[in-house]
Amino acid sequence: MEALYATMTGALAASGLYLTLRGRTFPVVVGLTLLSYAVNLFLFSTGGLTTDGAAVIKEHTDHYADPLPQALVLTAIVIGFAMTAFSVILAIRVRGELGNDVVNVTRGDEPREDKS
Amino acid sequence: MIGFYTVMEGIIAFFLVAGGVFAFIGSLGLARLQDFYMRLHGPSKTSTLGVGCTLIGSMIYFSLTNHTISLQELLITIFLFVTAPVSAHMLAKCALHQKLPHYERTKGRPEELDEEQEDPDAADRPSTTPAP
Amino acid sequence: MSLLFIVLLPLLGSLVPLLGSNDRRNLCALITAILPAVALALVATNIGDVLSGNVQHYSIPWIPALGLDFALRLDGLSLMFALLILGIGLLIILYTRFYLAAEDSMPRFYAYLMLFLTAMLGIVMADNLLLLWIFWELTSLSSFLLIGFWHTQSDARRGARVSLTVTAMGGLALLAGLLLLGQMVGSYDMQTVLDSRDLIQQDERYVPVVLLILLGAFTKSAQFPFQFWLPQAMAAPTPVSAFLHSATMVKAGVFLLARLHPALAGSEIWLYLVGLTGLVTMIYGAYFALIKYDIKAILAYSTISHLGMITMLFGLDSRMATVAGLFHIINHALFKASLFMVAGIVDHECGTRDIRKLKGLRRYMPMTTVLATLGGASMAGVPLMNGYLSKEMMLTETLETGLLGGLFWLVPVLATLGSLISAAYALRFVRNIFFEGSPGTLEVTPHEPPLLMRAPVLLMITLCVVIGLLPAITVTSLLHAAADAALAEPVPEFHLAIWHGFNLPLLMSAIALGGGVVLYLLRKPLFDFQRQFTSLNTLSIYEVTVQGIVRAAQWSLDTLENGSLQRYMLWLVIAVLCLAGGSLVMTPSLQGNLPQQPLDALLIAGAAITILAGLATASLHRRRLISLLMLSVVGLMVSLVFARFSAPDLALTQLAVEVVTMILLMLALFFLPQRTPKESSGLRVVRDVLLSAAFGGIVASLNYAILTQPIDSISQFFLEHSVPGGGGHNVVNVILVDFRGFDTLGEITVLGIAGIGIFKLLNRLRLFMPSSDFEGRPWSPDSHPMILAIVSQTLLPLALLVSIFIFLRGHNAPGGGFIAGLVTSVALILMYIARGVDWAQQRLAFQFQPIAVAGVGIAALTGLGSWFFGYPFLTSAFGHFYIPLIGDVELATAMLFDLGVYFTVIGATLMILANLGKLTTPHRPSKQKEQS
Amino acid sequence: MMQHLIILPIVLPLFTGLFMLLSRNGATRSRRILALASTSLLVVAGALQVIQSGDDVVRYYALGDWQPPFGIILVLDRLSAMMVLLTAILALGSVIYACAGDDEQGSNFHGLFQLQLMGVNGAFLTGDLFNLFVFFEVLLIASYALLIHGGGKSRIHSSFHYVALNLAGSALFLIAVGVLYGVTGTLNMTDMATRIPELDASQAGLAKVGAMLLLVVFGLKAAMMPLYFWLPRAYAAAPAPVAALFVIMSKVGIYGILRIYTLIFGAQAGVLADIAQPWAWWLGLATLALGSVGVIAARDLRTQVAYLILVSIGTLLAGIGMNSQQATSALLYYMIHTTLVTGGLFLLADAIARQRGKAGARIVRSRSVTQTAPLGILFFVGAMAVVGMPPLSGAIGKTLVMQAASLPSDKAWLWSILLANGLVSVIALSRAGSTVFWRANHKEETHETMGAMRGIALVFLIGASPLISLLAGPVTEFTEATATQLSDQQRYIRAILPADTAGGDA
Amino acid sequence: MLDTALWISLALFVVAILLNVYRLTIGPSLPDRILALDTMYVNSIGLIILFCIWLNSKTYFEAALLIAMLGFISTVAVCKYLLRGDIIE
Amino acid sequence: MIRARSWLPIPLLSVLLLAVWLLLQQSVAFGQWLLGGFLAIVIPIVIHPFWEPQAYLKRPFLLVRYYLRVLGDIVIANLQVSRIIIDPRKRANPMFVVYPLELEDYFTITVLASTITLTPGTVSAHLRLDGKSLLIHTLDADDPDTVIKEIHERYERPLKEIFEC
Ligand code: NA
Ligand code: NA
Repeated sequence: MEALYATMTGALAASGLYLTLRGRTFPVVVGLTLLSYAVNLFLFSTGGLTTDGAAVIKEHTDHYADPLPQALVLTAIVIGFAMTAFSVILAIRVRGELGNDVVNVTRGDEPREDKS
Repeated sequence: MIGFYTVMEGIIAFFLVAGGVFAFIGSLGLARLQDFYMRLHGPSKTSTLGVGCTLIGSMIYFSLTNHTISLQELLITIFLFVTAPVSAHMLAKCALHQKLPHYERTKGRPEELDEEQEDPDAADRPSTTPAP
Repeated sequence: MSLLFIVLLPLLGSLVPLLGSNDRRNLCALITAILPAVALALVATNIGDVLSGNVQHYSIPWIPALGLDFALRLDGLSLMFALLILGIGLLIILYTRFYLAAEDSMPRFYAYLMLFLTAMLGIVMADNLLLLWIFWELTSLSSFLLIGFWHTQSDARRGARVSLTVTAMGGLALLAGLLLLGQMVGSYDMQTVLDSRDLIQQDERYVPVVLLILLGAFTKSAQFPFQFWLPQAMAAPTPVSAFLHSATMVKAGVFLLARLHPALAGSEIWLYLVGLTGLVTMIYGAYFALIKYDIKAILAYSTISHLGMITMLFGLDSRMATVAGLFHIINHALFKASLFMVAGIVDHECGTRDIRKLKGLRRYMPMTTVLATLGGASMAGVPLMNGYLSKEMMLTETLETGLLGGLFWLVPVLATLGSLISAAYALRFVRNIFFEGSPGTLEVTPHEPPLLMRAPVLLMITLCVVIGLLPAITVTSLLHAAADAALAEPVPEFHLAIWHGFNLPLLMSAIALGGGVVLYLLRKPLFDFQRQFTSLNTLSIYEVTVQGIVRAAQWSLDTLENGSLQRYMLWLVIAVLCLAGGSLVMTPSLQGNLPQQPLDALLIAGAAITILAGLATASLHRRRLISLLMLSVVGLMVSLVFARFSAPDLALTQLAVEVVTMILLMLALFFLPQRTPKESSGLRVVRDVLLSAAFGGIVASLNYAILTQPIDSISQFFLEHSVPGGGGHNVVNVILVDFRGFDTLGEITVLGIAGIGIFKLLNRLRLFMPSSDFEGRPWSPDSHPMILAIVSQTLLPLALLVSIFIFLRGHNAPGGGFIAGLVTSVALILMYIARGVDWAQQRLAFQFQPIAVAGVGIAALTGLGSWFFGYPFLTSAFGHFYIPLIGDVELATAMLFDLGVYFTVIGATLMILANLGKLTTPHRPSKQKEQS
Repeated sequence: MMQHLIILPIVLPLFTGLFMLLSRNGATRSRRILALASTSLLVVAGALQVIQSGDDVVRYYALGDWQPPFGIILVLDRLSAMMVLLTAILALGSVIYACAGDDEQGSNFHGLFQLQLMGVNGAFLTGDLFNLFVFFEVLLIASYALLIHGGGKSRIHSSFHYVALNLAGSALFLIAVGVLYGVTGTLNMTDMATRIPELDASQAGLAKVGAMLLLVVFGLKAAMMPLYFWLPRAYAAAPAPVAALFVIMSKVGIYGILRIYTLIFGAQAGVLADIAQPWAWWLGLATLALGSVGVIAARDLRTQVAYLILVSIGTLLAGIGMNSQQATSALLYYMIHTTLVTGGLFLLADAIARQRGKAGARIVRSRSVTQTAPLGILFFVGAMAVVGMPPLSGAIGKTLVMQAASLPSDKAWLWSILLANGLVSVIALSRAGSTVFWRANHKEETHETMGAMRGIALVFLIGASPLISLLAGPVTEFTEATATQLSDQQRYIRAILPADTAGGDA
Repeated sequence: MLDTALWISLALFVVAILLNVYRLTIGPSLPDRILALDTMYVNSIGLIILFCIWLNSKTYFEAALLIAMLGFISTVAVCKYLLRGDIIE
Repeated sequence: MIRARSWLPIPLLSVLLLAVWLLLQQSVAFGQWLLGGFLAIVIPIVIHPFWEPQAYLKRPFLLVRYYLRVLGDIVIANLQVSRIIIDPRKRANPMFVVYPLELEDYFTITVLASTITLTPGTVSAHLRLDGKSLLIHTLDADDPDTVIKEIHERYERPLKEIFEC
């Protein structure tokens, strides 16, 4: 099972990375989202994979999943969401400013004062 | 002598299996029916019912095992039965909007599916509207 | 203490001129002169002491870590230079008063000059190698400002930059050399270094040290092949040339040779490098001085030549040569500064520096003519002038040297040749300007400059004559003291006198003078010869080189940083593959001690769907909507995975976030192109697939390895203390709001900032709104389907109820503020979707930003509350309270914290989604009205 | 109150920021006063921390009263105190400058700025690896928002690069945290330091992967070669006060490397001891070399300053690579210098650009600046400082770093590259300065002056260079003690994890 | 008996989901794919419920509740996108 | 004097909320009644602005009957649809039917449309913009009039009774 889980994480990470290497903002954002899914799965699993051991304290059992990675992943999900949101809207803004959604800056685009 | 619990177990098992069967059939319909409008029928009714059955099974099961009436499933069912038609409705609207082709044996030609005169200029023409 | 003031007063002096105004020029000059004058007086008070053989020290610690003390010394060498610097400096101040035009800013000029003066004094008085370097670089900088004083002229700008570049290069080499030297000795203290000659010369680093230090000295003193900056620096105002480029700054290089002479000199490499460089420079400079037309250029090349001579003298392996070198420093400073001032006067009066136009000026400026003639005579080495004395000594020493072994005769011959050319150009300088012909071509009628402008020249020429006539009583003791400092061994006995009897040097002098006259008379063929060469000089090579470097740099950066995010990402991936992958390769085994858990069909199916959906998201990325649907499947599967492996909170969160993300991406898709055109080449795709696969492989391997490693985690603590310490049964929630509440505080801060940042992004956004979908179909006229609206409205109260339920139970069961917040937001967003922005906005009583911020604020204030009970930030408290009729109720501060989370989520999410949605609304023509 | 001093640099800007963000449309004036007051207080807090840390006691603050290694702790040692103070000083300069008008170019400037400070300070103070991640994200998201302040094409585009790369970086960070947690079972950095030496071979191998991933992450933040690409454009495009503050952000990466590879993977870490330093060395040298190329190639003052930052990063990394107390001390001094000076130069480039009309900060002939003298002097001083011309701090810093190179081969590499960089920088900045100030057309009668606030800010930051040269003695004394403290992991372990720890209850 | 029923039902749900994935992948139209996704959400609810029965724990009930409540919102959003482009207008 | 409308704006919703709350909590403890009651009052007040006026429930008992009928129909519907899906020999006869609405209130129309979707062989596809007709897709029917009539009899008329007249 562990091998399967790891394969899944790896496949998602690879897919995400492939997208982030694309030349348009939207696939990049989607890729980063996918990558963050992979990372969350990874981080989640660092405490081991436990079935039927939700870390809600009950009597008569001490079979619990490691709650710490879960808490970390929760934080990571929230942060990831915030970051995705920002990058998505930034992509829209890029389109608004440039008229397209190409990620690469073309030559001669030296930074200069833009005061609008 | 078949005990109460055995009967109940049978009932639960019935609902679970029925749920599974309905869910399967709904998805099967989705997979193999001829056009979109037909495919819409499976999930919107059958799958919903499938899950509904499962929920009933669960309701009985947890009511028995926890010795209190488990009614949360009811809530899930309500949500499901309220929302499923809306999804179906919206999807159907989409299909009509996209004028998806229908199975040739379909009777009736709603005006929604009439081929209108396409505006050739309307094709992917971004209109830029600067914000104030 | 007086040493400190000697250096410090001119530094203060650099501020003083700024007090004066450009209109009151006399006053400005006067107040500028006060402080250096005082400094000179201070030096003077020390003369007796120093001449009697004492070395004065002054030191305050500055940077012990660096071995750098602010340490000054005044020995003979310093004294000699300090007198020159301050003395000539004061004369320059006077001269400048009359030289600068009314539109030139006198305060600025004086400020730069004083800064330079300080730096120069610092060099000669530094008692610490690093301190010396500091002042050394300061001279480069201040000379940059002085040369560039007339910055509207391109010559001046270029000259300033060239000289800065060359001298800074030398300065950096010098730093390296001095650092090495200090490390060899173990101290940067000057005396220690000077006393460590054997230690230094036996060290294997001796050669690099000598090379580096000489590089510094040679660039500063314009030795071949670094001489080219000096003529270029003539674009400076003439007082600068007189001061920096004859008397002082260029002498810093030879000063350094003298200063470090006791420690470094005496080796073969020193002899050859210094001696030969000096010799070559001497001839080279003299030749070009002869053929130049610009009178300042003539003087500049002459300076190069004379500096070459001094350098050679410091290179030669006899003690007397050093004495001669020191003596010539004084002499050269005096006559060359005078001649520069004369050149300035001529330029000032005639408006040109072209020797071909300047003729017969003696009729208009007889007094200046006299001074110039005497100065020229000194430069030529005519007897009775001071220049003669040191040249004679030089010629004597060339006869003694072991330089060049069997070709030893070459040295005196070349030295004589140099003197010969020197005499020729001196003659040309004086005769062509003042005596030959009449100045018919000039546009102005020249006349004598003001008396006070001539006074400095007069004073210095007088000194030239006096020294020339009475060397023994004027300079011997000073020279002795200076030589004492510059020599490791005792100073040899020497007698400065005009007449040493008939000897070889006398003959050589005579040949030089006589030959000089002959050469001058026969100069025409030489000029014709020179004209064959195009004006390819070192300077243009320098310019071309610098421009080439700039262009090459720009090209290489434009190529490397081509603005391609894809490439930058690629580098990131490569870094990961190399660093992490490399380490992973080294890891002995991925398989840990833990056994694998069994597989079942459910898991296989789940994993297969997830993997397929992930790959589909990537491979179908050009059809964006489909890609998004696939992403959605991944999201759903991930939350099922969380549920499968005992993480209900995660499953809930992931589900809720998934929906919000979906809405967000759908919104974005509207504003972005609907499809991605095919752009990547096949090769690029293959490359990216391979890289991604490698990365995925690394992640998978790591994950597998981690999963099979046993872990000795701190988590047991949380499981044990969750109920007794945190008051909650849901350990994950207790970790979030209590054990690691600080993380959560940061996390909601991130969320709040994201909302605010997005609001900023949406501000003044220019929108691209497609008027039809990607297949060219116009949008449906039905903007708000009624059935959806009705159902959403029913769902809203239920969703609120559920969110409150989820919120309240969070501490003890899966749930909590974050999920509850998301549920509330999604329900509200559904209202926006179903009914439109206008409708929803009218009914929503609150603004989003304050809600989000207040949420973070509530959480933070909850944390702050514990301060008042003497506990650290975020210390939680909880208690069980019995309320009649209701029963036992648990209240925890953590719930208040969670409430903050709840509000933040609602505020931020709505800020993001609703604001984005709001954008278009005013701009969309509603087709609904047309149709209904 | 003194017990809460450690957390003050986080809490103070947090509350100030929140207060200012509560309403979108507050009075500019009161916001400015509040921002200035809060940032000044931060300077005071930083100074107090530096003083407190001077007794060489490593202090910690257990959040929620949960004792290490279980709860999150903040750690105050000399290094974190120094970084907090440095941040506060830089921030004060930036805020003063921003108050002259940049803050009104968009919404919510001051609030976001304060939250950015909170993130940076948190990153410097935290003693928990995951919490470090969280604070990284806080400072990043705030920096994203600040980067786009005022809008504009190039700003937006470079922002996207910056955001995308950093998101990828965050993903790597999480993987690294996961690996390290999975192997050591803890998140507290000091606790991790005690557990690393006890790992078996394959666990150590995994931990090394985590360490290397962290190096990539910090390298990305610090703009280490070849991960620096985002920096020049992003910094050059950022609004001036933001760019100035961003200078500290690249130092967060440097701090991270310094902290992680001295504490967790320090000398006590057995086979994992000092694993990052060789990489830091070579990549630092490469960064330094490439930064030099950029400095000379730059066509715009702001880009030039951005590359000068790259140069400083290269130098700092090389300093880390030398891995000695002397080198650490040297690089800390150099870091103080370069942070303040390059921050000041960003502001200066902006002040210059404002007076040159259309030419802006581009290094081309244009109309003359209105205030030649003050700007010229500031540029001269700033340029001197940054290229390493004595007697200013750059020269001292560089010399300290050069002196720290002990091996002959190290010396050869570092010295030649550093000195070549010095020369190139001199050429480049003299070109730039002479073009901007000297090769100018006549002044036009515009009354555009930089005003008192901007002037104060410029003098404050650029003037820091002469000040820290003058005070180089005490400053290097502090950095030397810091380096000593950093190299003593046992001190941290004793201070934070006294034998047999048990969590305290609330 | 219950176990067998549980497994049969689970298997049926899994097959159902696989069928959804099949439709999601082949399309052909966008509404088809959206419908498939929506059905997948619904089937997931069943899956979760069965899982709860298997574990004899209601820990994951809220997840099912959330899918029922929120899953359709995704569908609605995508449909709205197809119909109007702008989902919030 | 407090007007009933101001603190209990949507009484039926309040009842529903209280019931759902108790369902969620799986408890009928007094505290839950209290809390649920509180929420059942507060939430309607909060969301009142979002609540477009809906048809007033005239005859609640008919509603119960209606629900039971629909429940039964759902089961039958599913069996029918399942047969069509499973049995390859059974060929479907799909049809589009335009159903003329008598109902006017949107809430009631929504209920009707949902019912149609959940029940035998029909999916309500489109509520036309004028709100006067509903486009329905049936899976297996021969005659539009039969369909219209059945729907009218079975669902629309009861709904009209329950809510409108
Ligand atoms: Na929770
Ligand atoms: Na909109």
